[in-house]
Amino acid sequence: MTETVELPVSREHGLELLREMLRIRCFEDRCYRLYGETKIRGFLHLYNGEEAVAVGAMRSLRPTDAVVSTYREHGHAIVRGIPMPAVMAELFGKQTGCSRGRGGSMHLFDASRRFYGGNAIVAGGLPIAVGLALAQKLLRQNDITTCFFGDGAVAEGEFHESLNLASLWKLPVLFLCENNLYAMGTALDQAQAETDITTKARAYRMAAQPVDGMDVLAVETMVSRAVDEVRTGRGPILLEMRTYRFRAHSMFDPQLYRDKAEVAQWERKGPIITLTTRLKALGLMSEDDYERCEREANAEVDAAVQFAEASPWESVADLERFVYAGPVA
Amino acid sequence: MTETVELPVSREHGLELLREMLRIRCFEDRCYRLYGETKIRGFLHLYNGEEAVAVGAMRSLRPTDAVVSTYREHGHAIVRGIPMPAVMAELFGKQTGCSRGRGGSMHLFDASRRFYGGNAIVAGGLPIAVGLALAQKLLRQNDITTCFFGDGAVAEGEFHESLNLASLWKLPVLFLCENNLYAMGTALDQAQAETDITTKARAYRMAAQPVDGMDVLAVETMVSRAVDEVRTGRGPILLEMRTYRFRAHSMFDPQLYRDKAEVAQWERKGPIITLTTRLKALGLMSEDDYERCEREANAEVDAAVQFAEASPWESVADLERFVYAGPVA
Amino acid sequence: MPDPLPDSRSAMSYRDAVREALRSALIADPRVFLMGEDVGRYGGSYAVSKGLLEEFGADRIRDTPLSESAFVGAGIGAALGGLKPIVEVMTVNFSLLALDQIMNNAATLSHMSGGQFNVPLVIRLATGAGRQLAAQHSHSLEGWYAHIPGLRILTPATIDDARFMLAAALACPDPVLLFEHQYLYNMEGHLTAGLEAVNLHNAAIRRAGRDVTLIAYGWSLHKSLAAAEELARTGIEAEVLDLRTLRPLDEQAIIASVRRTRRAVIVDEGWRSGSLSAEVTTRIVEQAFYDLDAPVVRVCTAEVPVPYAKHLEDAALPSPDRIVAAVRTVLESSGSP
Amino acid sequence: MPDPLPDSRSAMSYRDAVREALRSALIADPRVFLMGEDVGRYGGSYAVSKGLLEEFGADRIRDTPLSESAFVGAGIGAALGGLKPIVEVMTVNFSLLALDQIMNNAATLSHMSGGQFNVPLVIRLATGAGRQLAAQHSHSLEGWYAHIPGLRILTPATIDDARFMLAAALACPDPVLLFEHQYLYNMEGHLTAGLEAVNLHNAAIRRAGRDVTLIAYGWSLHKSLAAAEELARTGIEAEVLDLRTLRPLDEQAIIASVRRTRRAVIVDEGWRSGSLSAEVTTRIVEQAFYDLDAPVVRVCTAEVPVPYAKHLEDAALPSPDRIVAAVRTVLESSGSP
Ligand SMILES: Cc1ncc(C[n+]2csc(CCOP(=O)(O)OP(=O)(O)O)c2C)c(N)n1
Ligand SMILES: Cc1ncc(C[n+]2csc(CCOP(=O)(O)OP(=O)(O)O)c2C)c(N)n1
Ligand SMILES: [Mg+2]
Ligand SMILES: [Mg+2]
Repeated sequence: MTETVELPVSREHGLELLREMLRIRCFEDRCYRLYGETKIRGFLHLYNGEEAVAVGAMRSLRPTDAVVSTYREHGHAIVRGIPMPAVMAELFGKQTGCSRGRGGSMHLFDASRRFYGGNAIVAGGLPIAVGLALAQKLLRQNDITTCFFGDGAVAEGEFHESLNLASLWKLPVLFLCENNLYAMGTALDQAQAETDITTKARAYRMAAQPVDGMDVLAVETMVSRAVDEVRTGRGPILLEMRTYRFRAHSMFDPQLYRDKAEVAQWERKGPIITLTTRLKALGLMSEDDYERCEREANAEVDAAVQFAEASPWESVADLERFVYAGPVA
Repeated sequence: MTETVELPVSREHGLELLREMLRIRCFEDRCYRLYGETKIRGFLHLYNGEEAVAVGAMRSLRPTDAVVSTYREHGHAIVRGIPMPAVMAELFGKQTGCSRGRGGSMHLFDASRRFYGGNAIVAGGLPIAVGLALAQKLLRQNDITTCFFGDGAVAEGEFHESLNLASLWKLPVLFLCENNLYAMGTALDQAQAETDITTKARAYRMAAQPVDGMDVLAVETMVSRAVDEVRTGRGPILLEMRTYRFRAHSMFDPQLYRDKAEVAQWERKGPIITLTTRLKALGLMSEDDYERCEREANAEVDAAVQFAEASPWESVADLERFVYAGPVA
Repeated sequence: MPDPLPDSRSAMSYRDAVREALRSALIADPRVFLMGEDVGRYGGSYAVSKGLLEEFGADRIRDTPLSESAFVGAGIGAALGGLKPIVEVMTVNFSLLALDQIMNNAATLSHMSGGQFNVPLVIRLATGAGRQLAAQHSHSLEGWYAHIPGLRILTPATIDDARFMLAAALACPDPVLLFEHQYLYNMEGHLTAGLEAVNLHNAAIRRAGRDVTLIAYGWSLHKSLAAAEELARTGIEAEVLDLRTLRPLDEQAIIASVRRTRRAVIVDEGWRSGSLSAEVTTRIVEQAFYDLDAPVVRVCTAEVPVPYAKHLEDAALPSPDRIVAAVRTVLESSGSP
Repeated sequence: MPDPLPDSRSAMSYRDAVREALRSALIADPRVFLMGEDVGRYGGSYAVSKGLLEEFGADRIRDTPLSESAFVGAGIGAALGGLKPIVEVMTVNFSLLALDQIMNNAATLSHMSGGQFNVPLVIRLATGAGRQLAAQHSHSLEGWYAHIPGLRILTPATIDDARFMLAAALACPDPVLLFEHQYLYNMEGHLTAGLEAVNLHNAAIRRAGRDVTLIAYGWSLHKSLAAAEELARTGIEAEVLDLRTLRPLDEQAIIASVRRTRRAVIVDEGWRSGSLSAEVTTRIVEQAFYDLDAPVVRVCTAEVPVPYAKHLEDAALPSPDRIVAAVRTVLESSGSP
């Protein structure tokens, strides 16, 4: 089971975590609407409900650490520091997008922030994370690589191969499994003979722990410890973040596979509610604080949308640009 | 650790096991020579040292059970009952070979004996075994599928995916890992962060046990129990057969990666010596018995070679035959 | 009580045609089953298999974990074991993870075993670009798969083929890959009256014409038909040939049409270099070189990972406009008809 | 003390040339490392990397478990992270297990990230048939890989290219697949005096001739040269063009040669349908249709999983005899030169 200690928190710290989570939440809610308005197209996978994971996890990383993510990565990208306008512009397919409009929602990149995507092939990022960590180790950089992936990825052969490699070579990788209990419509117990993902790490002699992914303070504490440990060079660690996705898998999902009641139950345990309740109980924040944070977040989203709207399209003449970095004689 | 109980054995039974192991040993030794004479070509992977696994394992299977193997499968094929002449003819590339000369050493097949190859892609047979077992289950056949693979295969993603599927769906598969400590020149501890292969099964909620693969009686007992258990339909089992390959990986291997002394030490624990020593100590056989068994085995190999030599080549006109089973309009 | 099969003569979508094909197959033969990611509870990622779990149960509408290599390989094993598996690989993009099983096992087992085994496996895959899904979700690899001996590659492009190719594929003793272009699922149409089955061998002339042959398959067929409409307005009569089966190719139909029209444009959503269009061009050169009035012209996807932004994606893909322009090039280089 | 690099002007085998290329690269740049199955203790499955573990240590000559997808993907990650990985996939046959990483990541990352990233990764793969290794170990997929935008595909066929292509590949910021035909490793030859580097852009005329162009690469180059010898004895002068780089193709060199000889035979160890030979044929048709005196002819591998038995395997593969016969066909169909 996940730990349930009450972690100490200050007003300043608490509000900062809240603000970050609200930035994601407001961004995602806006994306949902923008999809309806056909400003955003393609596949769109929203992060509502899972904000505590990105927010709690990213804080312990250094700017030189590497981050590898999935197609459900808006939250990771934003908290990692990719400017929201560049992310929104990418979803609009604009030239000012963080992938120059070529990537879209599933392929956000930022070299300067060592944000290596944005991978739409489930588990496809894990081997890349292993390689980034190998480079960090061989170049003696004292950096680490954090790799996000879903519970669905655990069934892929690449999960197995990557965990073994990372452990065998004692590479500085922090594997962060976002277990939201479903891979599209497939519940974890329909996909895994053993549903406790931490037990799998033992097959690779890797330390692993479950974390309450709805509690941003728990995530922060556990990740911070794990990051320190991984940075010592003694090998990788896996944390299983137990969380839940509030919205549909993507914009095409009628959610036949789960009850509204189940969703509602999880919503009551949502990371934003959980934190707000705690801060209020401790007398560290008021409803006003909440509204201010939300207003600020929405203002940031507004600005991002305006930027995206106003941005130019990449020229069609540049379609083939960047296919090769070297000369094509 | 593996069990070390002394198993009861009769003269008749003991000699039968010995005969079967010698059939393989003599066959393999002859193949080695025939390769030198360029009668056999391509890749040739010999089974010397591992005979106890094939012989001990195959006895508990019914004719209707399915067997999936690797490229080191001469022993499995012969003990499964593919006539030695058909196997030898295949190695000669003749039309009378068990794959009509198209498969060679790595691709022995026999539909009538449910011997599904002979797979030269490491771990490539595991998903096929899962599928055969799925068919057995859905068709309510009360048959099981036995799948042989090496320690090297454990690192492949397909191992992970296949074990999970088999366990999740409670399929009648017996996974038999022939752990001979090396994958070509890569020692197990260079390939696996966790070298105890049975611990991996737990990640899939699968029962697993190590077996002394040098003791044919132990193999027989353990496999027989496992086969009965798998046949009940409660799910797959993995047995890790701890064994050793006496010869080079293939005919191209200079064996730079291991000491002669290590090989010699294992040879002293070889399955044929182990069984003979025990039978002699129990007064159940004499040196004469041994020589007779060996003579018989060699005579069978002689006949197989003669058959192969005398057999015709497939017509070149039939090159494209069998690419499709259906009409190519 | 299962629903009766809907009246197949009414208008239906391509999606419904595929679903009906699946239902018919499942009803007709108890050995048939469907397996893949989210085919059951989710209802299929393109809603193709919606309702089938309820009708046929979890043994026959089998949700799989994300384990493409293992469940495709399990399909091969199940076929060897006497079942008739239909494996759905959600999209061709994920099939790369199963390529070893497809090329090294499914495609080889019959030949490599000297004809002892065969693999009556059907793999269904959604394919194609055009929905702003970006580089990793927009592959058109059906022509690429057609390189592999031992496989049969089908590209149903019409309601008839969506409805009947599956049965023909299941009747075939060989491994069949059935590519359904994602853009087609919403296409509506009528089944041809009286049609009960289709064959897997013949290309089909979808529009007759005398001036040029447009050779296409899948979603490109419809782009070609639109181009042919457009051309007809200026008096150019294009014949439109739907390849239907990319392997084996119906070379005779290709050559016969090109001999008549003496000009060919090939429309292929694959990346230009090494796409099926090259093989078709080459067959024409090998068989009908002296009948050609002009070099063959290709309309393919640009040689880029397909980008997300709509205007870039549109620029990368074949379009009716580009096809019309290609036809005009061919006609000009040979003197107009 | 490491050995000095052997005198590169003495006779050496292709294997030694590749090993020397590896050594030079490892010496020249500390970011370079080699990783793959059995590259270290075993000495490389074709003995190419023998001795390198002792010279450079286990960090830089890195044995991997049998995890093709993960270690190829790790190569991509290491390249992104600032290293210069040379990943050895023991043979192309096993690369199918890593195809997702190659196509969906290595080939796309530069474009998909809007040029922020590039993947300076070199993947070495042994390729080809002819050693009776049967259906799963005899693939020739280099032409098939050449379909993928974002990759560069090299096929060193000479001692010079074996020695110098690797350095050029490492200097290139893009992912490069370097295919070494298994039959070439034992080939002996001399390095060209004074040669220090090769480029990755140009095809090379390996024998000049005026009557027909033989277009080949890899081991087929040598079959073509043998055929050209044979043809020369009957007064037919074949030009032999070594493609060297299959992607991007040196279209100019192909067209220039064919314009001169007006006839082309393409020799390709890939299965005929959809092989690179089709793309080359098509480029010729697109660019030099009116210069051709006869249809292009292809000599390819038969459309079968390559069988074990020698006589069957020989019958399946291109051979000098089949090339000679193809040339005669071309000459006959165009009137002899
Ligand atoms: C290899 C692969 N197979 C299938 C898919 C289609 N697909 C996209 S997301 C998804 C579910 C993944 O679930 P999980 O890993 O739990 O992540 P989540 O969406 O829950 O965040 C599937 C099946 C894919 N993108 N890649
Ligand atoms: C996927 C794949 N990768 C690499 C190889 C090359 N190879 C052939 S056998 C072998 C070692 C396999 O070792 P193990 O599974 O332990 O079986 P053993 O040979 O010891 O019986 C390797 C690397 C292969 N055949 N398939
Ligand atoms: Mg999930
Ligand atoms: Mg082994």
